Amino acid sequence: MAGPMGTDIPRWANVVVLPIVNLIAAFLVSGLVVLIIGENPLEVVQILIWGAFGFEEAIGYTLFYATNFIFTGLAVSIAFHCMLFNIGGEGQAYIGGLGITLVGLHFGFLPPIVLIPLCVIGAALFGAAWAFIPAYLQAKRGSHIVITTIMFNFIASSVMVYLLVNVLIQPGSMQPESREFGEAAIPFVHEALAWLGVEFAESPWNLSFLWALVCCVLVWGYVWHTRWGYEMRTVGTSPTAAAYAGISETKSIIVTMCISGALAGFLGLNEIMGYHHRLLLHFSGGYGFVGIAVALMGRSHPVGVCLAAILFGALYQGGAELSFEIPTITRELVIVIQGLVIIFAGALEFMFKPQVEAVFRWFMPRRSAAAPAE
Amino acid sequence: MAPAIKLVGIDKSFGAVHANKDINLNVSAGSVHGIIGENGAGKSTLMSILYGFYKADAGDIFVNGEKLNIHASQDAIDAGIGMVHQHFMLVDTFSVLENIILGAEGGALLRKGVDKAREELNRLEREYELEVDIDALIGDLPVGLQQRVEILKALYRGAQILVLDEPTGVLTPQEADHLFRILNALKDQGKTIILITHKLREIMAITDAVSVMRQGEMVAHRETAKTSTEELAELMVGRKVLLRVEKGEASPAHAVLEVENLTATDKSGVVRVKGVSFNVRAGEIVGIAGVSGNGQSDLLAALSGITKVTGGKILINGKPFVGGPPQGAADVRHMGLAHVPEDRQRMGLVIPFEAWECSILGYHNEDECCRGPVIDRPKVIQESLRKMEAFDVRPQDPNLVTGNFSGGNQQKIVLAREIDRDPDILLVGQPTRGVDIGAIEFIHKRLIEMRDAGKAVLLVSVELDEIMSLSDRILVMFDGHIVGEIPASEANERILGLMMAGINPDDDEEAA
Amino acid sequence: DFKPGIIYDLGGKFDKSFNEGVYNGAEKFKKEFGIEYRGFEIANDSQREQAMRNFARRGIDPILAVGFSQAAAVEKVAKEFPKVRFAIIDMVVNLPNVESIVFKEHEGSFLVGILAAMSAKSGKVGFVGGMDIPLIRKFACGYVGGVKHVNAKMDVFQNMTGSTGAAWSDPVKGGELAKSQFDRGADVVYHAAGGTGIGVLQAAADAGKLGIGVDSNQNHLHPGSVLTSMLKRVDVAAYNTFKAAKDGTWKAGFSALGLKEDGVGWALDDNNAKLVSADMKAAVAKATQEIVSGKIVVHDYMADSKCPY
Amino acid sequence: MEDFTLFVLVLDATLRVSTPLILAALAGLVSERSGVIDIGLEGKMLGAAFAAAAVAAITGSAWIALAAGIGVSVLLALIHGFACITHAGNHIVSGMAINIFVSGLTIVLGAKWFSQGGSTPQLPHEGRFMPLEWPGAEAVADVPVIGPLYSELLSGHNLIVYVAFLAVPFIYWMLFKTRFGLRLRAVGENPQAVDTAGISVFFLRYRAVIICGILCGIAGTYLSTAMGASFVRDMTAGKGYIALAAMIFGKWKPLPTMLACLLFGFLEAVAIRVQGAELPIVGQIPVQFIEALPYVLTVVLLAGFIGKAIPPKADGVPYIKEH
Ligand SMILES: Nc1ncnc2c1ncn2[C@@H]1O[C@H](COP(=O)(O)OP(=O)(O)OP(=O)(O)O)[C@@H](O)[C@H]1O
Ligand SMILES: Nc1ncnc2c1ncn2[C@@H]1O[C@H](COP(=O)(O)OP(=O)(O)OP(=O)(O)O)[C@@H](O)[C@H]1O
Ligand SMILES: [Mg+2]
Ligand SMILES: [Mg+2]
Repeated sequence: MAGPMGTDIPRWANVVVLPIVNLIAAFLVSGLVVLIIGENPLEVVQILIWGAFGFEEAIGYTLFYATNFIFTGLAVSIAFHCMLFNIGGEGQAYIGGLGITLVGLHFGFLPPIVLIPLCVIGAALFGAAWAFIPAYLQAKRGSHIVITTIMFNFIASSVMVYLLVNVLIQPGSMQPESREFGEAAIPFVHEALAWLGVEFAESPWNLSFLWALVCCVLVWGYVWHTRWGYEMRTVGTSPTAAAYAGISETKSIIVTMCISGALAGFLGLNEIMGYHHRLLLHFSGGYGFVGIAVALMGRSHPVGVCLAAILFGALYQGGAELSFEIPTITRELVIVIQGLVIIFAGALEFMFKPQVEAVFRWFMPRRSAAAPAE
Repeated sequence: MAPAIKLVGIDKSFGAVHANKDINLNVSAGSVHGIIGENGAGKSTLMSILYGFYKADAGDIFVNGEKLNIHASQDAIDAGIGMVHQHFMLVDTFSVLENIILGAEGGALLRKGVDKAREELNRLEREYELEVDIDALIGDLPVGLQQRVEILKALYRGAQILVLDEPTGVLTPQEADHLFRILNALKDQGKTIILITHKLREIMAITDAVSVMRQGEMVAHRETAKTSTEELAELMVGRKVLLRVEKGEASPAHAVLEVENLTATDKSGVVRVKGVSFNVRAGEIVGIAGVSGNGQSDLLAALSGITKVTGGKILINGKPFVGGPPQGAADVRHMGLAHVPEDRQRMGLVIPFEAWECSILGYHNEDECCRGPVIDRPKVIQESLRKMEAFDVRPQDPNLVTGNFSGGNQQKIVLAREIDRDPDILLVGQPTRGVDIGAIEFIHKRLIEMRDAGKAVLLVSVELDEIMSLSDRILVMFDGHIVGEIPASEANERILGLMMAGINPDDDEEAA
Repeated sequence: DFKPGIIYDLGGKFDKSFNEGVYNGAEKFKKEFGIEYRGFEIANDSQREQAMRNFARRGIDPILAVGFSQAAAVEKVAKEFPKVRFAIIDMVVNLPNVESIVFKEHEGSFLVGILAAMSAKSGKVGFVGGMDIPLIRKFACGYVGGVKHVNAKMDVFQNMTGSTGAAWSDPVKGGELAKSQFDRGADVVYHAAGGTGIGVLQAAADAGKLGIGVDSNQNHLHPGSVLTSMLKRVDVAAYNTFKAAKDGTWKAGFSALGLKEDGVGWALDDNNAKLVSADMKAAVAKATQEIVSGKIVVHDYMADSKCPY
Repeated sequence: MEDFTLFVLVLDATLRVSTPLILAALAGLVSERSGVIDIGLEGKMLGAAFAAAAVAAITGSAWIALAAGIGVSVLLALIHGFACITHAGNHIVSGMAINIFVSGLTIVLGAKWFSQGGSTPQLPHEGRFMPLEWPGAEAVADVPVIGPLYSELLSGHNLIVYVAFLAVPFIYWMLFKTRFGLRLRAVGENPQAVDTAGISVFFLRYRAVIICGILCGIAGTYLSTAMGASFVRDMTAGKGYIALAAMIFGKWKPLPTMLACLLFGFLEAVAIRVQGAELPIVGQIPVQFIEALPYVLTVVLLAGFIGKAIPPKADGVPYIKEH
């Protein structure tokens, strides 16, 4: 967007300060909404923070949600690097969960050390498959990926309901859910800590979190340190340069989207293999969409994605405690905040740039005499 | 009489780039006034300020003696200023008529305005030899006609002062002459004309007065009659200019690149190269001249494997090459061909990448860059630094974002990458477009060196001077065909110009 | 001190359907005894357990979980807090500190099916379900049974609103579905579709036809246009659970509330008195009796995932 | 005869179902023709549906409700404009954000104001747009062919349905026969050309976005006060996205866009009737399949049967002007 301006502002101003300013703006407007519904924003903030980090279980929940957001946030951001807008994280996550379920139902008897890698593969394959079709259509037929991935979210939802209601449902059960997979599951963090002799409150936080962190490192390496990542970024920034360099745009688009879909598919590891241990209707619960906000907040960098994911995890968990403490505040307040964060951190990304730069110039020795007169 | 245009103390910066520095300019009414300057001197910026497209940081504008507050283009239009932009401001999907009335529709409903416009346009077309089919879609018209539409647009709005920004860049010398006739006719009607160019020949041919810009400053004003090309060139670049490149005799050997009856299409499937045959031998530079848009770009794209060849044969070192995406551009590199593309910003480089990343573009899969799938960053950076030293890229910083290098240095980064791997054949498109005179000399020297080292070089350029001074043989392209070949020693501007317009010079001579 | 709590299901406590029924029962309890209770609406599946544990830890007892989706959470948390009393509606959890309450919706649906059949002059009636899940097919099947009980030749149009959660809250689509059934000649349409059903009843009122409400008494929504409502007395269940817990008569175990237990029924009040003739009343009364006595066994779709009618 | 009547009834339903799609798709069309991508149609409709229902519940006037619906939708459109036009933000991100924001805010406010979990109360008759009977509709109802056509298909819709269908020729006329339309189309293709012709790009795009807001506002009002009789959470249920698809189908032209909307509306109307029925050969079609059909169809069509859908050239490209 804004060209590589030869300004004298340090890079971290735009990479770190600007998102924080945007976030503050989003929270201020959210505070306004809280005022409108007649509550005290300061009290709300207090409860939010306490509810998200105030006690061990809260931290567990916060990080449990954060795990979801890391997966979907990474999925969206890796696609961004190829200039693809993957709005289909939701559907890919949902179908990825189907992959895990099939593994869980058929191989539930295997020891975790074998089963869990199988689940990872299942999730990745199914998630990638669901991303493959829109990617193929974009690359080969020029169908706008934003539209096709939106459509695929709806289709995924229908497919999964059909399967749950007619195929996967436990015979005799009234619930459209699969049966439980059995004993094998991804261990909870409190269990793992217990093995080490550390006591930690029980929560759904499980070791998928570690896999999420590993994925961050893998994505970071892939994007900036492999030639595949190099090709992907070239296609994303300059398709003409990619053609000149002999890089296949089609291949890059498809591979990137498949990776993106696989990452989104991992959502099921946390939700299904890590916590519910069976396939639930709508277990993807909007996490795919939040991934967009996370990627934007995190500037599509794994470190940023992690931080943004924790922020959103805290919002989700803190929000639950909030509606617990103040019943007049509905749980949807969190969605409002989420929307505002996307507006300020995404669409109005550079709104405060002049102000931030002005502040920096104020504090910095002047290097260029010809500062623009605006 | 007050000057038609008077600019006082115009100043303008874009971020760190100081594009116009305290500019003063007087243009007398009823004259043709030239403004010359190298690429990036600030000519377009100045005119855009006059036209209300940019807002000056400081300075005043007087039109016919009256101070004018120009906030938007509408103010300039109201003051009788019309502008033909360097990059045309036309809507491709609209008809000529729609483009012309845009902004001057004559009423909230189109119907009435359209009928009146037809009449008026017919009159203008006849009066100034500006024939064009007003119901044709702009996208279907060749650039020369699009330019006429731009002129019509300005006249339709009643422009008394007409600014033309590098109007001849897209024209053959003959078309340019036609344009100059039109301009003279306009001048005879009492209109004032400002002509921006960096071609000295044109200044001498048509202007009454000329102003020279260099690096954002107005360095001189002259009456055309009282100056010379040499003086203007020196004013333009700030020192004496070497107009010819020193080079020895070529000693061509075997053919490295053989092209037989090649046809190729552009992205939208239009045939742009129509059965072209030629070869390039080791130890010679072959130049391809032509007005831009006659298939040169598509020829380069096909030869370098970027687009698919639809017919004919390409042999590199005697081996057949079947190009086409996605692999073509990579394959052809393995066969010993390197390519300096015409458009360095969109093709040769990835502007937001750091310089070291751009230094392996196209070669990123080679073993020396990678360990397995992982790019060997320290090694690549070091190599990049070495190439920057060898090609005198400034600043010598492989970690700098490519976009922050100046145009000339960007070009050197591309050249360094392509030449460094010692290819058998080098395709070069517009090697010195937008590059300063010092860098031009450097680049030309490297190309001659390559030739003398026994490499084959195919040069495509729209600058006839460059073609004539570098090439050993010259091919001329027109409408997708190669319409002629002459040894450089026999070429001159007139002959090439005629061939570029698709006219056989011999016929022309007979006619004369 | 005595502090009961409710955890509502994803639909939220104002779903105009059975979450709201529970809410009404609890409000009644609150008014009657002046005892405050805590309610919580979950936002996602992961919050069930969390909320339950939260309640249990804060000394809330008994904890009433609304909806079959809560079963897994109840099972887990009830084990962790064996001293706390739990109750779950619409699902069975076999633990010593859990009371499970399910309803025989098919029996209630059977009755309104009879009423529908008797007031449909055209010989055609309709059913609009929410999400296509077995529970809703159970409603549909009972209803068809009732209709065919009156006249085996009658047509019953059946539509499900959709397959996502939105199917519970899409009154516009509900209205369209109902209109399509009216277009095909249906005179009465029964809905088991939560918020979507509001649109069904609205469409019936707009078209001058009859609708049948569900779960709570919805007769008042469009007086004169709602033939009756199939009552699923979750309000009573909630009230009873709280009261029993307060009085110390609470017992763990399983109860299936049908006609016999007054767990399901049909609504008759001023709003629909004119619509229900004496004949109809008699026929329903007879059927009620026969079901209670076991002479008629209404088929339960969920027993075998089949509907024999 | 029976079949014919049934068919007319399906068409009748098609008109009802298509109405919000047509309005929203035209809204998107005007916006995108000016170069502003709008995937926030959904959010604007939802916001308008809520505002209209809330105001109708309080004032009991359908007309004030319509004004409120339009007002809120235009406000959201202006936020989108502020992000995309003034601040050169990413159009898709902005649209997404508005959708999410509105889906939360309507419930938060609704829950606060009406204490019904985000829904509004049922609206009284005066608070709604009721069907308009055309003169003589009753009388001719039994005449074969003409009767059903006149009394079912043409007569008996509410005002907004007629407005939607009249909006199609109106938007066509506006785009192709007026000065404003010429400029609007130009700005979506080449904003620089418009700027140098002395016309403000920003002002033009803002006007386009406002028109988009007005149309979405009408569409939203239709959902909650004409087709339905209250607001319920997320009641647009993806209609904004379907409208977007219809606009792409229609290749950004009013008439084909309307036909695409009618096609989707027809599909839905037919689906409602086919659902659960035993069909020859295929047997009973699962409801999920029917539900997914418009989406599948959109993908299939996007994949190649509609040729290349070429958007306005500057669609989604922010116009950045140095000053
Ligand atoms: N919009 C802009 N933003 C930033 N820099 C700009 C902009 N327009 C021009 N510049 C810079 O201002 C300087 C003068 O540019 P200008 O286009 O006026 O040159 P010119 O003399 O017309 O060159 P040419 O002969 O290539 O057209 C250049 O360094 C250019 O990079
Ligand atoms: N868009 C830009 N962003 C940041 N810096 C820029 C930009 N354009 C130019 N610069 C900086 O401004 C300086 C002048 O750039 P410009 O392109 O005008 O150089 P130049 O004088 O035309 O040189 P050359 O003849 O090599 O093109 C360069 O050093 C470059 O680093
Ligand atoms: Mg210029
Ligand atoms: Mg330059």
